[in-house]
Amino acid sequence: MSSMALEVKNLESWYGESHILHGVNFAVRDGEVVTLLGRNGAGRSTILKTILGMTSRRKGVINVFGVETVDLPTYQIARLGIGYCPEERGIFGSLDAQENLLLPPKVSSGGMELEEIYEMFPNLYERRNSPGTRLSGGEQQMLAMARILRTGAKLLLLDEITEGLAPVIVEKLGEVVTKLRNKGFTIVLVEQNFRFAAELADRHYVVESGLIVEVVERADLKAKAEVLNGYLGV
Amino acid sequence: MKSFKFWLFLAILAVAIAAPFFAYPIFLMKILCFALFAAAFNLLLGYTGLLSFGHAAFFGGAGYCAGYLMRDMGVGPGGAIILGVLFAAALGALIGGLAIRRQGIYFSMITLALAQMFYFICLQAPASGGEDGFQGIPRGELFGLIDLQADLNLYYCVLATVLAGFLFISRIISSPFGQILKAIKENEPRAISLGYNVNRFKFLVFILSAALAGLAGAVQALVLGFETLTDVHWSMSGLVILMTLVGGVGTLAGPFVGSLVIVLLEHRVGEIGNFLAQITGVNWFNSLGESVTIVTGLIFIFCVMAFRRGLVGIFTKKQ
Amino acid sequence: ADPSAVKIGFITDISGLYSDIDGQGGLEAIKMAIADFGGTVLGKKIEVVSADHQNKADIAASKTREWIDQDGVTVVFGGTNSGTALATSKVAAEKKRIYINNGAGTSALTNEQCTPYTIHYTYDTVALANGSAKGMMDKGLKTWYFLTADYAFGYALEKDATNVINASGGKVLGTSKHPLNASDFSSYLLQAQASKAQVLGLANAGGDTINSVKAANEFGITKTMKIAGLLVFITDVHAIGIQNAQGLLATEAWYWDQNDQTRKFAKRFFEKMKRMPTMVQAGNYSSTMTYLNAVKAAGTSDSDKVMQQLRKVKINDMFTKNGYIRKDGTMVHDMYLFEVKTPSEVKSPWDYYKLVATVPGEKAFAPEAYSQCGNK
Amino acid sequence: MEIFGLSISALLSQLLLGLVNGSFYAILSLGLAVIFGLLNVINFSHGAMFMLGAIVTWMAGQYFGINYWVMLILAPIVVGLIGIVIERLLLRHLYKLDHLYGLLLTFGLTLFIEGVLRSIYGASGLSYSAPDALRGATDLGFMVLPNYRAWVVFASLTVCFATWYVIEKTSIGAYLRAGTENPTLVQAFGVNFPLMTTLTYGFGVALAAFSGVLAAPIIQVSPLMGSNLIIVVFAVVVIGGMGSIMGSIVTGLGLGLVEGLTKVFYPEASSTVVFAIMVIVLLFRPAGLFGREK
Amino acid sequence: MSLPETILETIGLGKSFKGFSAVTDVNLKVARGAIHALIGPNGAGKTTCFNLLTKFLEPSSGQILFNGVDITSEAPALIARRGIIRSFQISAVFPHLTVLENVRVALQRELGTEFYFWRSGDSLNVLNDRALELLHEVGLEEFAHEQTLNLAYGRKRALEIATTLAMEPELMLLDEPTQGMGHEDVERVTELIDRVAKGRTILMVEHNMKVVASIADRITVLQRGAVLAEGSYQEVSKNPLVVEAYMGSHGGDNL
Ligand SMILES: Nc1ncnc2c1ncn2[C@@H]1O[C@H](COP(=O)(O)OP(=O)(O)OP(=O)(O)O)[C@@H](O)[C@H]1O
Ligand SMILES: Nc1ncnc2c1ncn2[C@@H]1O[C@H](COP(=O)(O)OP(=O)(O)OP(=O)(O)O)[C@@H](O)[C@H]1O
Ligand SMILES: [Mg+2]
Ligand SMILES: [Mg+2]
Repeated sequence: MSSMALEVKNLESWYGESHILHGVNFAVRDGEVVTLLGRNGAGRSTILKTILGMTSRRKGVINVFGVETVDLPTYQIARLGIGYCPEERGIFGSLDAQENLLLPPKVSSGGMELEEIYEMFPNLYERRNSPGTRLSGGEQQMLAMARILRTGAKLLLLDEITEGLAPVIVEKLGEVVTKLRNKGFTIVLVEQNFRFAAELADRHYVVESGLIVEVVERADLKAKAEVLNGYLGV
Repeated sequence: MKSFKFWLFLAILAVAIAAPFFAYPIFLMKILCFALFAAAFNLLLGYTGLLSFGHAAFFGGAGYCAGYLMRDMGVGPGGAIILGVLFAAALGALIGGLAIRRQGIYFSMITLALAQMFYFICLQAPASGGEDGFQGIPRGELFGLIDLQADLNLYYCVLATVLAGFLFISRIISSPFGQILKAIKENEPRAISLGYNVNRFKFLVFILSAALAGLAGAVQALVLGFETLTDVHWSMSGLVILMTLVGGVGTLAGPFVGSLVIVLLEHRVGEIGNFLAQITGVNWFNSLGESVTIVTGLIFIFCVMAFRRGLVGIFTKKQ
Repeated sequence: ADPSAVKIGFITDISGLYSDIDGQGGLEAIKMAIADFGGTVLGKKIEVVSADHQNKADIAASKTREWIDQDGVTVVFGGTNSGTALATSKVAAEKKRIYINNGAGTSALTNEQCTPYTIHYTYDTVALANGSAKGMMDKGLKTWYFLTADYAFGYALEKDATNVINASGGKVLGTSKHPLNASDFSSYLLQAQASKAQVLGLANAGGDTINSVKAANEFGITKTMKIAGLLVFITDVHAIGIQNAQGLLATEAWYWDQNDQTRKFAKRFFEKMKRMPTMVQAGNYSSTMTYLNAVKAAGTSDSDKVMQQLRKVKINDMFTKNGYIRKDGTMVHDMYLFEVKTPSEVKSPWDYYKLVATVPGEKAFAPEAYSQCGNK
Repeated sequence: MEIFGLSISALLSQLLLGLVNGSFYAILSLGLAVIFGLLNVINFSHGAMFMLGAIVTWMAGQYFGINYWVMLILAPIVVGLIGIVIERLLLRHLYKLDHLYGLLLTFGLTLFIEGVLRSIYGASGLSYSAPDALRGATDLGFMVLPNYRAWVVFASLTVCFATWYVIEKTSIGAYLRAGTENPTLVQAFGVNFPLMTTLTYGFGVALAAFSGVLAAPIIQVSPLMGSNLIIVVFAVVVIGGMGSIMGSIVTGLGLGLVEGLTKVFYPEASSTVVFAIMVIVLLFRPAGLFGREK
Repeated sequence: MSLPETILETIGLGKSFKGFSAVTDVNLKVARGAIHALIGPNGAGKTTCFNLLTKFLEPSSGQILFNGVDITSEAPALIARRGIIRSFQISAVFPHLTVLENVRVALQRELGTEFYFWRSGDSLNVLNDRALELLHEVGLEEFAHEQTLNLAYGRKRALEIATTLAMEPELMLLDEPTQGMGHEDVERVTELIDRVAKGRTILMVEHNMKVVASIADRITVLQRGAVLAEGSYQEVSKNPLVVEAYMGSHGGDNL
């Protein structure tokens, strides 16, 4: 089965007056893992936010599991089966860690169980009764990732999930993503950590100034190393 | 651009100097006092990010204090105003000293609470005259030189005072001190980590703002010849917020425009209503005079919904 | 100004707390008086301007100033709220224009802050307190407990009433001071009840009076004590509702159902305003008439001459019999102590009062001898 | 036996009265706390909504002959609907801005609503009496307690605790609390937050209206009846901790008691005691008695 | 008088939150002039340590000595004025000031005119050159007059470092200075830190092992609030405990 999970055509987006995306095109098939790479400020996070309708204005075509979503409100888009892990983490201080974890409503069946998640992130189990924002930076990052695994969302938009995490945890996250991928999740990953991304993704998109300027298939990685280096300085 | 502002300022000044020959001096003086009051308030809200809901205490408090000194202690208007300002500053130190330790809405609520306590003190104190108001404040002579009985003399003295207040505020805003205030408004923990004791800054600016509000109040008491509970009631604190909001928060000209609009409205709503009825033919406008609160409420709603940058904001372009 | 023209300024609370007592109704009363007078005086049309002072003294004062200077207003009628009244009175005196107040309580208008041009027409706190206290004492109710609003107005009422009570052998057993605009009176009422006094004197006004009466009923205090409202308007009784208000004693200067004259006026007023006039609105009518008559008699609207004339006449109209204006500006007239009827006694809407006692003007108002007013 | 010159029975009765008032504060401040805690709006028009509750009740009785008991349910619904309209048309657009704007908008609304009703019904008030079933009083031995007051305590406490349960113990409550901090993110999880905020505002306002109905028989029903109360209720919410549900309930009751005692021992201070307590509490517990520090 | 060899020392430093102890008995010695890295798994207590050192949190136990002086009981602003300046883990800038003004706020303190509300704002222009110099160092020169709000995340971090540098700190505490930056930026900032470290001392928390390996003179590894190991990168990275708890199989070198 290889229908489209996400299809983005000529996507434009604005924050207030500033025009950030200028016509982004890309598509992700069911079960694929793709990354969005680019410099700071290139607009990668904005792509994810725009898909969910979280910028002030947008234009173009966004198909999520075959449903056209440009005119839908955020919550309805999310209910199509999207799990979003924002770059600023978005942990709720008025809820404790466990409440944070249980917060996102289930959007379909097949989400992970609480025990499974705690097993994956033992730190969270230990701190489950602390107010969310009292967790350490890295713990908050784990929590943000963990809470969308429960919901049964099949399309995950992950923004810089390795940021600020200890190398051991990054390694573990790599395993998690691999596992999710094997389970059939579709994942769009925004990453700075190229090494991390390279091992996981089927395809890489390079974003610059609100446009996709390069597509690199997994197989072509070696061949295009030079090009990538030019864009990213790897 | 700068020279444009300068010419604009001169033009306004010229209008202000000529105004008493065309309009009521007392009415104009009231606008000036409220403008200074709103500017003092804006120093806190617009430039430091502190919403005080108790500024009426300084305005009215200084008015009562100066009035008492002039009527019952025989102090001249100059001295009484200075002492009134000092009183407001001291009250500001007291209220500010307690309030600045808390942030955001808690700050607003503490100022409201303390000002409310001050209101009840004014209400109950025999010296204030309660509901009768503190009446019969004599105008006297300014430093034994200028006879303030004449409205025109008084007007120019008030204009000079208010102008000085305005210039002082604009200096504070652009001063090194003002720069730190902006930084505190933007990100307080960062300002602390850069070694600034933010509470001291807030304390100082609170006192400055209270003192300037006091100056406005004391001058107003002199102008009107009485001081009443209206000036210390919380609705006065609400009114000064409205003036600032209508004019434009965080702008220099905003408070002036705002006070002009609000004072005009308070005094002229009936006439405005009749005028509207005449030009539109809608009879309902004639009854506007009975409904100042309705109109004020609508303006509030309108400003908040459509006009958040205030009247001044509409005419100045976005950067 | 042209001394033959008459232009009336009317400034009162039109949109606030006291607007029912005076407000639009007050303006209507003045207009009725002008119409009844014939609409012209000394061959000129009589005009009225009005404004809402929103209970702010500065607005009252500056409006008045402007009217006198710009519009050539010859007389200013002022309404409720003492602060605005005193401020307006000062401005009027400074400009040598007559100021007639209906509705402010403060006796300072004709006492320490009197002016040669100020007339206090309907009532003042002294008359109210005296009226209540005298009336009750005469009925043999001698021990009192006061519920007093904690500011100058409340103190003044309580003090004046206490003087009368002490002078005629009564006793004040206690006082509870309550904050202005309180919503709950039950704890004061329990204290009052415990004092075992015969009369509960309410030295407060408006919402405070209404809330205290409502609570007094709930706690059954009306069964053991008589409640005397020192300042109660018929609109307050209306707001309390007859069920709760019955038995309440109220001092008023005027009531619509006193005689044919009052009923006639009230009926015409009711047709226009859909409610019965208060004593203040009646006062507005009467004082306007009195003023216009004085202008006519003096043949000029010059303030000094009109004042002279005003001090000469006896006032006999729907408002009072044999009233007169004293040198200090007090209009001396009878005050009445009413008791609110029981629901079964009420025959028609607004039929609230039965007369308990009449306190002659000389006894109700403060003796001129004690006044600190300079122009007595 | 006497304590501070007051007999035990007098003291007990004063405490009981304090509790009655406290339950009023509790339910009023609860509505404010719900709206602030969940929508981050300082609802200045709460007093006006309280007043609307009472006036709607009066109107229904006057024009349609609908009785008190029906209005106890109907008035909150009517006023809640008004609240929903206000939220949809106006408040909605202000959530992203500073608290200040919500406060100012509702302040303006208060002036407007009060002004309109005053121009229709006047300022002196409308008469409304308790339903027959609740007239009369019960002798408790140390005092005579009017039945209506007992009913007020019962009704408001029941509503208070039901509200507390929903917000603190159910998942709807969790969405609301999370939405306060970051509404866009909560929507990104698939929660229809706009609808929830609308309903929450409607509910908070309905609570105010409910207390208005409760108050109608015992205090002056007039367009301005809410404005005197609102400042004190604000103080209650702040002392309890802005947005803390339990805090506003407990503080409401507690302050009723303290205020009651002040009325006995030092009545001059009874109007200021709440504010004094507020200042002291905030100095020692910056987020209020039950608030969470941010 | 020569200054002591150890610029910062903690003795038995501890902090617990409602029974949970985030930091226990940490004895840290930071040598003058060194770049000292504090690493450890997430939640080990690194940020908490920083918070204790700058008094954003009150220590539950222990002492902090700066240049031999006990500063345990001093207020945050005073500590900053002693020369201990920190950056935040989560970006901290003044969003509505321009980039230049951001730096100037930090530079302003040395003028000593911060309370002069009567002095003209032009008196601050003397700081512009120095501010631009600092912005140049972090590559933000061209954004000098931009509103800080409009900068991308990585650039805000760079600005924060510039601001911190402006304080001429004797001891600089950097909490994950390269977090969220692209590769070029990481390299530039690493270089920058190395450069500015001359003549001052740096204590930094960093998860990027490449950065740590290239510039840190000494490393302390925290785990569960306590010191697990200490030494040079070579020593620490070979320590099996550290590998297990923190570095993982790639030796932390995941870039
Ligand atoms: N809320 C906002 N308002 C206005 N402009 C914004 C906002 N958020 C981001 N921008 C601007 O949009 C552009 C793209 O930002 P985006 O966050 O998508 O970048 P990014 O590729 O994710 O980079 P980073 O590595 O910094 O996260 C930047 O120039 C940024 O300044
Ligand atoms: N104010 C607080 N209240 C309760 N617990 C806290 C508080 N601050 C920190 N903690 C807990 O203390 C532990 C240490 O936190 P800290 O922020 O110091 O970790 P860290 O070493 O900086 O981790 P990271 O690398 O993930 O940022 C964490 O488990 C955190 O949950
Ligand atoms: Mg990003
Ligand atoms: Mg950390």
